[in-house]
Amino acid sequence: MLYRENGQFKTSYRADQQIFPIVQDRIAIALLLVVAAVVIPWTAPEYLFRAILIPFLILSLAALGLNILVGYCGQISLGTGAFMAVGAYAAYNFTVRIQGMPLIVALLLGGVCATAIGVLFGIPSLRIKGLYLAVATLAAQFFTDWAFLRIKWFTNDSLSGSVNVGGLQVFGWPIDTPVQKYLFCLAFVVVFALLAKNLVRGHLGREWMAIRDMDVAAEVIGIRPVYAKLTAFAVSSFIVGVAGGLWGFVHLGSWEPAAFSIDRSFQLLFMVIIGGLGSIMGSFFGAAFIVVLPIILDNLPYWFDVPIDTALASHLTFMIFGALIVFFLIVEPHGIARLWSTGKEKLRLWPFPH
Amino acid sequence: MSLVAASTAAPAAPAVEGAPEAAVATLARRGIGEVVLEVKDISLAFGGVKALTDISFDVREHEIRAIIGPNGAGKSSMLNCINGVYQPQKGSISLRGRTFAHMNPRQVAEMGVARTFQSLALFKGMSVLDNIMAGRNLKMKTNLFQQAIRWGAAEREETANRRVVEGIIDFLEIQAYRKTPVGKMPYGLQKRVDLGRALAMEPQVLLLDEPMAGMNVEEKQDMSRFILDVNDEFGTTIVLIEHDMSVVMDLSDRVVVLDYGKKIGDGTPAEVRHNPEVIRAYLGTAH
Amino acid sequence: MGAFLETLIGGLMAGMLYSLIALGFVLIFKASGVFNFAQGAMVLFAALAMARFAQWVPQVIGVQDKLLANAIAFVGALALMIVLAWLIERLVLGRLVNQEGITLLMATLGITYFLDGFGQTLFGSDIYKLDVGMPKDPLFMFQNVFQGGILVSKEDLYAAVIAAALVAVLSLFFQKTATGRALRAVADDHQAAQSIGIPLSRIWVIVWSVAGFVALVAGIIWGSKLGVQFSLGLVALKALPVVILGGLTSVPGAIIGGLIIGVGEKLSEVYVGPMFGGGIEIWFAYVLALLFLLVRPQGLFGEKIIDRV
Amino acid sequence: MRLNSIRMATAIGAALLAAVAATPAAFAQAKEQFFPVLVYRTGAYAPNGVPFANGYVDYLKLVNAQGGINGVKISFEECETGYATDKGVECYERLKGKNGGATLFQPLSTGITFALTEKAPGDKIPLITAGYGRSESADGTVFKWNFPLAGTYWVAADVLVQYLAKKEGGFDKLKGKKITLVYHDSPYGKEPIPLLQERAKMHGFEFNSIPVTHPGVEQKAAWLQIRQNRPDYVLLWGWGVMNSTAIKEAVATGFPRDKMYGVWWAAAEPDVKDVGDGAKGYNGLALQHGAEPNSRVVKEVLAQVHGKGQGTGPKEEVGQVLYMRGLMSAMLGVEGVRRAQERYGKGKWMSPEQVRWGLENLTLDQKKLDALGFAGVMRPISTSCADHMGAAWARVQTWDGSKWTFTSDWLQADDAILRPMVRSAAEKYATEKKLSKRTPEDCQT
Repeated sequence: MLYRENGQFKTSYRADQQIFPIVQDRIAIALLLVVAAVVIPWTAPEYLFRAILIPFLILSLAALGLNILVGYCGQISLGTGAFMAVGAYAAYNFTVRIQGMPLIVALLLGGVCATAIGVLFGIPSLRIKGLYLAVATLAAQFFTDWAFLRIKWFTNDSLSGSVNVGGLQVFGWPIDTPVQKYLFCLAFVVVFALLAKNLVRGHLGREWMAIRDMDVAAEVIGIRPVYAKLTAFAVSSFIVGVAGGLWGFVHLGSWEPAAFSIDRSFQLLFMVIIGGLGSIMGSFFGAAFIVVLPIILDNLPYWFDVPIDTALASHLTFMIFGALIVFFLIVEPHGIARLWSTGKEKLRLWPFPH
Repeated sequence: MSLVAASTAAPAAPAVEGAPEAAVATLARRGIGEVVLEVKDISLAFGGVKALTDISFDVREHEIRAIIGPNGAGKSSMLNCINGVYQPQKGSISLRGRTFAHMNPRQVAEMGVARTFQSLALFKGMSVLDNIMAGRNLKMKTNLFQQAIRWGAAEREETANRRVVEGIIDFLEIQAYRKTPVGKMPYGLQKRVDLGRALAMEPQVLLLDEPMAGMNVEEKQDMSRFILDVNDEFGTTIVLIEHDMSVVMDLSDRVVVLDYGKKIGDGTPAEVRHNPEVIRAYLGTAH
Repeated sequence: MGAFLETLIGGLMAGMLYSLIALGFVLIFKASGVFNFAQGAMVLFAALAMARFAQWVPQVIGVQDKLLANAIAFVGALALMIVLAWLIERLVLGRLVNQEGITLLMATLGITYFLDGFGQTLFGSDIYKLDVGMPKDPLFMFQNVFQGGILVSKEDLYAAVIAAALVAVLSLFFQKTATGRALRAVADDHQAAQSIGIPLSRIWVIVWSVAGFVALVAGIIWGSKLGVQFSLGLVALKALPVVILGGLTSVPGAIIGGLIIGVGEKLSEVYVGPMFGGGIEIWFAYVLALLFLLVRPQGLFGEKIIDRV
Repeated sequence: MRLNSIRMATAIGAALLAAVAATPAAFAQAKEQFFPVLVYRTGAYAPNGVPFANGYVDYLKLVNAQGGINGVKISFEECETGYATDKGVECYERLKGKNGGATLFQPLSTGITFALTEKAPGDKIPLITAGYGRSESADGTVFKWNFPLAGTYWVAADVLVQYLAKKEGGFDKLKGKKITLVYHDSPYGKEPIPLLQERAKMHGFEFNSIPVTHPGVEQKAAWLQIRQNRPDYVLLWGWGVMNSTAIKEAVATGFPRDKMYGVWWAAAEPDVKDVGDGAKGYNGLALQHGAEPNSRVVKEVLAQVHGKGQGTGPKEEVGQVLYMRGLMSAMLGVEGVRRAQERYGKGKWMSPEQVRWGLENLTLDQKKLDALGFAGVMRPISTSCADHMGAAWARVQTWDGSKWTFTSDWLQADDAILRPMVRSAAEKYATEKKLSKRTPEDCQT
């Protein structure tokens, strides 16, 4: 397709402030949405929904939330799993304890609880900087892991400490088949992505980035670190909490704290870094990469029909995964999103070199 | 040189304390008014190291006040105290007669004090536009939810402020760079963005920390022009830090000279130029 | 009372082992500003190498004397760790010079994954016995003072002694030797160090090798205690609060921090834990570290950070 | 740089497309009975996961070597879960449709079992969880697709208590005794607690439990507590490295090994072999079988699978406890298919639903067991709509420093205690999931 912006003159600041100022981009995104919402549900096989698309959507939502904290506000977090867990278990408790609690409300309330916890563990960030802050978030991680295993009330006194939900429905429509689940998640992701984008391009977003880039200068121009950091923690953990709720309710249906272990936190951090810090779109790239890569690696031998020993296969997966991450950081520390934009730049100027 | 020092020693002596007649005269001529910022015996130390000792001076409405001194004289520390970035152990600072026991940067900013930085402190990850827009944050009032929805109040606010910022961009002649990340710009222009960010706050008092450091002659001339324009057009009071004397002399109305954290001179450029201590501190080191 | 002392001692000895791992973190952070999450993976890798070599040496070379076999295995494993250090510098760090801390952290996470996979591919994923002649039986002291006496696990005691010795040796190495001094120079200021002609890359190789050596020793101690298998890699998570508490840049910090965490978590688990149904030690360690940070954001012995503008 | 960055971008695009192509191709071929095999040959639990997987696969190979299930050959594919729930779910999704559809799943992880329990009914695929999984899933009227064959954790706990009572000389003797449970802090480890509490109430022994966090290498504090409140017995509910660590800590704190009793997942060679003499006298439960190097089925495997150089693991491991567990689990699955064929047609391919019926009407009497070469390895198992467990028997075995030997005769869990617990738990689940119990008619189908 011809990718040119010449002839597209902005006549108002408003027009200039759009998310996708270039017409072609707007068309592309519209097409993408149509494909996602209409074409895929009709065409894709069940496996794709259950094993790839639904996890991808939910995890990219979580990654998006994390990206606001790490990518936009520069506060490193290794405890994302914890906030997902809070979201999931809170939503669970709202559903089992309040009769006829609507699914969406429960999920959002879960997010609210996650926000509270997020802000609580965000308070140290006012005093602690950089890697030291990681320990605060790790404290959150291990504490919630423990709390949901130990405190029976959270799991509604289930004997095994694992909880399960069923009969999901929204306004009478059941959320049951893979397609329904997929569309449900898709709706959430699209809405949240839009809201998040609005935030980061508004003045709150600028305050976050200012704190990230040069906190002293930010203070001098009147930005309050307390407000900026805590709002970042709040928004981030709200989104992450909702994602956690979706992960438990829609993807797993029955879960235990292990579903939100520290491995999950690292996985999400990988997504954000590889996808691109400080980029909404990056969160999606990262999620796609991290979700899909291991599956591809697992399957490769079967596609080429060279069955290798399972143990070896998964060891290789580990190795390739690690190697790729390092490779990525070396080639493009700013992640896939940056590759994407450089690609677009080139396309804009094509065929002229500069 | 040492001769000059000897000959000017006597008359220059009184120039050290307060603002002498000559100075007052000049001020009157440029229609300079009340004291807006007053610094009283500020002392600041990091651990054992004394950065500032008993510094006092005042800044009057609409004047251009320079603080000069060799490197490490404590100029930037002085500004950081005024901004409330550092908390001095001793002394007081009052803005428009209001004295703060504890200055915090936010309050100072709300009082209409803006500032640029010596070592560029721009937001590297953001575009020129966003950097300057960030300067407007005190003027933007919509809450988190309104911004999340954007449509309506937030959108309007954004556009309104954008208009102001575009004005500043035109004033600084950096239209072409609007959307470029500041990191990618030439040094001289980054300095302008820094100034722009400060101007976006519509300040009454503007603190400039070595605005011309590391610039070539043309850039210096541009920058001086901007400073004078700001001072005339917006009537902004300017406190200017420089270690390069020549610049200061033709820009500023009054000059404070610091050396090793102590005030060694205060007065019109002319007076200061002939102050023996200043000469020793400066040219002495120059030899 | 006896019980309390028992827990205290147990905690101290556990703490000593934590400091050993933490030491690896600190060394690397000081010299290359890398928060090396792969330290745990290195411990596992080294331990696996040691355990397997110790098995293979008798089979292949036919050395039957256990001590000698272990010695050879040790040298082999150490060599491997040095090669590893060199490769890491070559392939990863060398190419990530002056990136932000978080990027480097991610890189080491990548290394962690790689090592976990690579180690298990080379050496298998079963649980391996590593017998370096550590005593297993308990030791009861002050039988006459407290009924039942105070239990001290001989193994832990030996381990603690070894750890302490190692720490002492290393601090000497850094104070006395030329390399050590060069190393501290690098730690203080990379540019300056380079300008006076200290080759960064070589220093980094050395530091990572030393860290590898520390990992090996730690691996042997933990390995002979728990058996060598995958979960050894997770000890990194135990060392994290230690480094943070002690301050990322301070060797004594790592040691004191280790002891504090060790004692803290054991006492908490034994005396506070039962009230909450137990299992609190892991997060207690982190919360403990967190509380310290709120008082001293740079950790116990870390350098203070001043914002300059 | 820029150019190759574009190359990378496109590469990623390609990867995504590839993923879309990754969907399992259900190529139509001679109908084979497809057995997906969820294994973990890596990670913290690999030492225990590997022998099980080898036994499982070896048995499937053996069946094929003997001509399949009445002529129907078995095809199988391993999928590595690493004992992680999300990986397990992904494996399930990938394999359930493959090669004409999965016959049944055996998750070999309580966590994965919980997740799959939600999905199996929708996909109509039975789950066999022999000796693990949800204890309440023994109630087939609620858990139509779960088969915790040959025993659940409640059975295990109950049998252990009975054994201790016998040892002490009667339940009344348990009064005032201290029994401590050291458990893996996960659904798996928690399963036995309610039953033990129940028993504690009945017989007035003092029960307390100490959790050990995953993966279980950090137990010093736990054992210091044990040393301080000196229990008469310690029950060990561990998995993987946690078991050997527990025994080592017991050695280090001087707790007598012969007062330790592990569940059947804490009573295998990997748990004791690297502890050395320290483990001597340690007891563990046997889920029906123990280590059975002399059983006929093992000899057949050695002859017909390893003999032909098709053995999955090392020869030495054949006949070990966890290997036997894998063998038996596979056999139960295969027999489910065989039983189904009796109703829906011998020598035909059985759909998962038909296999479910087979598992629900399993009748492995002594005769059949002997024929299969499992004589002496296990007791008869017969399931029904109400009872998906089929047998509640276990024995205690002891490690003599070189091998496991049985030190008790067969004990049966007390149905009077189990049944009400199972029913109430199952009902709670049903209400939570808004399920209705199965009708008697449904049981006939």
